[in-house]
Amino acid sequence: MDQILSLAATNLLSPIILSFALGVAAALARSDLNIPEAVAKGMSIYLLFAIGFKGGVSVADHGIDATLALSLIAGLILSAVLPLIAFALLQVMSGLSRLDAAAVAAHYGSISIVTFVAGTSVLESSGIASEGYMVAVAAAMEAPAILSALWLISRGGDARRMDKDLIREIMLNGSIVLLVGSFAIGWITGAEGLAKIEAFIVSPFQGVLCLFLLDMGLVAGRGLRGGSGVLKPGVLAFGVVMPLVGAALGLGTGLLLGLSTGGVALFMVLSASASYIAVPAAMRVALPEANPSIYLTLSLGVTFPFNLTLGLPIYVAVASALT
Amino acid sequence: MDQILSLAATNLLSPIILSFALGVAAALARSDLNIPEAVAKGMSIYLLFAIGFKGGVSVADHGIDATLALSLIAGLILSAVLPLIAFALLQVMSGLSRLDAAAVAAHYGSISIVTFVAGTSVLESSGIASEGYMVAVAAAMEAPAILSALWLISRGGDARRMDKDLIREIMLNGSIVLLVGSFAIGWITGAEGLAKIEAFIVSPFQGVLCLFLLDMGLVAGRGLRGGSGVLKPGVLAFGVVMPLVGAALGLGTGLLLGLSTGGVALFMVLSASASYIAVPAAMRVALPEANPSIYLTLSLGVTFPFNLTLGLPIYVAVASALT
Amino acid sequence: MDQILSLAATNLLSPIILSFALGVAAALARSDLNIPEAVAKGMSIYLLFAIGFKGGVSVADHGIDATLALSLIAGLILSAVLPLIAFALLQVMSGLSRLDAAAVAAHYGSISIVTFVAGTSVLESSGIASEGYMVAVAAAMEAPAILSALWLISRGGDARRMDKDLIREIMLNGSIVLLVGSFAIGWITGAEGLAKIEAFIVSPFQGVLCLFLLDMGLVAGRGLRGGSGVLKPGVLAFGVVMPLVGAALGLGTGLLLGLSTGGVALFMVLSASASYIAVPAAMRVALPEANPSIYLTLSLGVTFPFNLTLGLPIYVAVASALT
Amino acid sequence: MQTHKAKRVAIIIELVMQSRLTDALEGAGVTGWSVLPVLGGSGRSGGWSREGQVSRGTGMVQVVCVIRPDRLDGLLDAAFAVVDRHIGIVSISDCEVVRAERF
Amino acid sequence: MQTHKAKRVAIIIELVMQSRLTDALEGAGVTGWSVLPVLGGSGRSGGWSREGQVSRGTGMVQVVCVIRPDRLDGLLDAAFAVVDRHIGIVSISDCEVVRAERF
Amino acid sequence: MQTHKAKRVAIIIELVMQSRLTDALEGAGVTGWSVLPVLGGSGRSGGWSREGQVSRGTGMVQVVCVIRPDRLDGLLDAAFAVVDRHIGIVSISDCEVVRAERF
Ligand SMILES: Nc1ncnc2c1ncn2[C@@H]1O[C@H](COP(=O)(O)O)[C@@H](O)[C@H]1O
Ligand SMILES: Nc1ncnc2c1ncn2[C@@H]1O[C@H](COP(=O)(O)O)[C@@H](O)[C@H]1O
Ligand SMILES: Nc1ncnc2c1ncn2[C@@H]1O[C@H](COP(=O)(O)O)[C@@H](O)[C@H]1O
Ligand code: NA
Ligand code: NA
Ligand code: NA
Repeated sequence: MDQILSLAATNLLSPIILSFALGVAAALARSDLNIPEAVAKGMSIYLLFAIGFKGGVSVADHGIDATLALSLIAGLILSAVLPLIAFALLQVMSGLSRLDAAAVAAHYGSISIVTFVAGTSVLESSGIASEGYMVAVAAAMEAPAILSALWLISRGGDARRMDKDLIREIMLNGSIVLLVGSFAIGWITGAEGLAKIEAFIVSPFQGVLCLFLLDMGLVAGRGLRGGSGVLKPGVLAFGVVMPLVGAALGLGTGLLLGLSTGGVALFMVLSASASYIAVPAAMRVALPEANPSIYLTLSLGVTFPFNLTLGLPIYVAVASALT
Repeated sequence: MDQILSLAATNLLSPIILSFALGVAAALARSDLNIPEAVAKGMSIYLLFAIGFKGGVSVADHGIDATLALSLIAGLILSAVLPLIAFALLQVMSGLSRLDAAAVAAHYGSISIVTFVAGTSVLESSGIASEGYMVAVAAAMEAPAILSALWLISRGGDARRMDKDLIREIMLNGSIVLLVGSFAIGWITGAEGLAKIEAFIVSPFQGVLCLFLLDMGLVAGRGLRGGSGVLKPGVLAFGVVMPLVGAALGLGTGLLLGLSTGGVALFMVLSASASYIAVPAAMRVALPEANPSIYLTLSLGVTFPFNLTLGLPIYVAVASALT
Repeated sequence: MDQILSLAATNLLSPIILSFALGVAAALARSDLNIPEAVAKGMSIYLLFAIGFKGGVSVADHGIDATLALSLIAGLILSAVLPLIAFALLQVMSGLSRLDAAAVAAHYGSISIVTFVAGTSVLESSGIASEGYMVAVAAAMEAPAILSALWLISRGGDARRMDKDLIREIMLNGSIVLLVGSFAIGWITGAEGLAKIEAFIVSPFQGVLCLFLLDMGLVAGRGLRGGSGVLKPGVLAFGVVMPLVGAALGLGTGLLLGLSTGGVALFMVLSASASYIAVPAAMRVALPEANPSIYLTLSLGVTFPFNLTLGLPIYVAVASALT
Repeated sequence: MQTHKAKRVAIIIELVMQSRLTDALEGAGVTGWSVLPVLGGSGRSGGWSREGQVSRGTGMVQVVCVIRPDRLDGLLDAAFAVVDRHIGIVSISDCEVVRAERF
Repeated sequence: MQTHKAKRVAIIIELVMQSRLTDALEGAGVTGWSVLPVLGGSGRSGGWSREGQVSRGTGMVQVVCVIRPDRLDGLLDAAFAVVDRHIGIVSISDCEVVRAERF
Repeated sequence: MQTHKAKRVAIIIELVMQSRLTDALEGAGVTGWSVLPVLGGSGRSGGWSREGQVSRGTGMVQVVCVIRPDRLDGLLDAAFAVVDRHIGIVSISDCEVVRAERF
């Protein structure tokens, strides 16, 4: 408990969390502070490229772990199963329609790469190592949840054609391709490749993350201001309970796989986090009648800040205690 | 005098001033060289974040100076008083209408953060320290001038309602919020926080400033090309005289407060500089009939280059001589 | 031959080439991965500024070579002559109309600055020095080819007025101005100036180049997907033969001028590379009837990847062997 | 396909006035509008352009409303209360819309 | 200058639907269209804005087609098959074009 | 509110031709115009898109002029002298404007 508190304090007073808080505060106060969309997208490309590359280099360094393939498979299964749990939980906790519940569920099966990045950064400052291939697991967990959610809907009699285009869009969405691609490049070029671009992808990383989280805070704050009306207490509670449920499943999976402390913690982080980029886009195509305010506000306005501030230290502390 | 000349020479041949000159030259030659708006805005966010953060860290390091609060109050007063002087000067020197004169005056009471940044960078290369909280003084000086200008207008019988929206927009405009926010973050996280993001906000700072000033040069050059027609000799002269008047007041204030050499120099820089972002936006809302070509061309096309090239070395040299 | 192969292997497995390949693959697979236009333009401004500045600093360091002026003149002549050769070759190899052939020829007389940057980066990792002023030669070679192409057309009876506007646009296009301008700034400020902004323009350079080439790959891949239909075998072959012809001429010129190994290699790279920014824009104004799919797909989809992957190691190896 | 007569109002106005204009529209009961970017232009007050603009952020936008013809006057009154002293242009044209319940 | 009567159809639709819409248009034989960015707006489903948007990439765009009047119904049918369940607005107005061979 | 009849001319043209077009408009006495960005499109010369465009900077823009009806022919003549050999589309529609002194 002490460890959790001290980790939480360190985390809460780190530049990245404070930058996020600044963004939320500015948005709630209706400041016109605002990071251009192109710059925000540029930063997210930078972060994906850097995190993928470093993951690949670390695999090149430490060699392939026997559990790499198992972790990937476990990630795929977790991402497919989490929406079912989320859906059941929503039906108990909230009065959401089947459609809205399925859409929300899809988000919680998938992952938030920024939460993952923030998680690695907490691990780093605590000096805890993790498996480099967790980046690949993150990529694997992006998409299956969407299929589960659509299956949930079609089971309810409301059949949805998953047209070929949508499947391609989901599987080859920009962040998956960039993450997997830069992971591969890092793997191929290894430490030598890293040496060439270290000054770009390693040294300024934390600083870029600050500005990126400032933007996330602005967006989350504006979402909260606009969308808070749609979140009834049951839905709100789900936004905090579900990450903990997810984290518990991630913990079990990580322990079963015999991952390192850092690996277990990251599995928890991935399972606890909710998507707010890839899944919303897919939902707008496949379930246009589901209300985006609900799933976006919940995922980005409630779960993301919760994970960032309290979740991460909890997951890291629990993983440390149990490994 | 010698010191001024040698400082001026060093300053004029620094990469940042030459980049500015390149931008002006390219614009005057009607090259299509052009930095995308989003990138320029991204760079200005970077500069504000970095300068605020470093200011906060320096306050965390050196502790709060007894004069911090006094400096803030002095800044507020200066910013409110300078427009009155500017207005009087304009009525003597130029044939501008009351409306245009008030709008111009508002700009000279407020500040240009890039001039401030360039000033800190001249101080740094001369090895002169300054109070970290001067960043907070800069933020304090952004807004009061606008209120003074509107008061000048309403005194002339042409009452302007300062609607609540406008006041909020002025007080919470993006650059104030970012500057104050990152200052607070730097203060809270201190040297430890700085260590984490130093490779982002310290090392590449000068380089980003070069590209930013290249863009400023392009914009100033284009403004001069388009707006030079509206500037009669009297108005032009004001653009060079007013910064000197402002600097003199800043000098007095800084000496009264007993600031360090760097602090006095920065007080001069702030008082001498004229706004070209926050104030123009407020003027478009509150005084739409005032001609933007006049105040923008004057502030960005005349006073900004003057301060950047000749003003800065003069202010630094005078501050050094008198402290 | 061995050296070529080993250089080619090192080159092909470098992060920058793999990033380009990732982009091409993502585009061909129709992923929505995509770098915002403003960010891509921001990166190209960064690269131009950095490469120009470093070139200027190197001239300041090593002094002006006796052959500087000769190299510039040689560059101008090469750029003017290459389109004539390209035009003749196209009339033999392809069934393109005179108009399309002239437009394509203009591209091959001009240069691709990114190919040049990639070339300097291959040289650097092989530890081969080159003349700093090759950057200025690159700038000199951007424009003359356009005039040659228009002359070719007007010789065919279809007179084109080169209006004053177009000439100014060509001569003062953004990349020439930025390259020459930053070269001048580097020259003026020298090593001292470089020291100030080294952390910005030197250390992160390779990393930015990776992301930039990722974008180039995306664009080239999308161009290939859309425009591959228009390229008949003869035209395609031209896209690979012409760079070799150009490189041979560049080789001769470089040897005649008595340049260093690196200088000769870069002369080959410049002559071998084809424009895809400045020349297409000029062609849209001056020869709007020429089909842009042909020249863009050829230059960016065929010649650029060829030079990047196979061309560069060949040119460097040949230059090393013959100097 | 069945269509319904409507009016399309396009208002080009300074960015700083956008939220004031849309607030006024909302006040007048207009519920549908879209905002489009404008890169540059020219008018009585001279020319301007986002690129190379003297002050970023003081550009213009185009607010487009498709409304029922009988709501036109209410919209124009509301809009003019805001834009009256400001630069810009208001144009109105006839159009038809397909999903009448949409606006 | 000689002009030809035409119809201008403007469809504001979510970005994620853009390629589906233009594919459908192409399927219906429409060969000319342009896509314009939309920065924000408001409608039955509430307000949104690209800046400070909860999820980047879920903005809207405006697809504009100028077509021969006799092709209008085909276009509308094709478009509605795509946009039917989605938010947005479709408006049609009369216009004239100068180069008839162009569309 | 009193309105005045006007014509709205929308010209989609390559970015590289924009300044030539607006210079020609100015030459023809047209004082008001706005430039809107275009993200992509399709026409006789094939499809294009700013994202993933082979060459950045060769995109298209839409120049919109609202003018008095009697000035239409002058505008079209001036515009066609510039755009004639270039790709793009010119469409004209009727509209009304509120502040007649504005254009
Ligand atoms: N007749 C017009 N047609 C299209 N846009 C116009 C027109 N008049 C004005 N505008 C736009 O509105 C801005 C301000 O116009 P003004 O109020 O006339 O200075 C111009 O810069 C244009 O962007
Ligand atoms: N009447 C309208 N006029 C202009 N734009 C509209 C209108 N109605 C809807 N829109 C646009 O279409 C989006 C979705 O509208 P809706 O389907 O009504 O929620 C809005 O956010 C606006 O951008
Ligand atoms: N009928 C049309 N409706 C809307 N935009 C068009 C139309 N025809 C052409 N365009 C636009 O003009 C560009 C060039 O058209 P074109 O000259 O037909 O190749 C296209 O890529 C579109 O952006
Ligand atoms: Na999850
Ligand atoms: Na001032
Ligand atoms: Na060449």
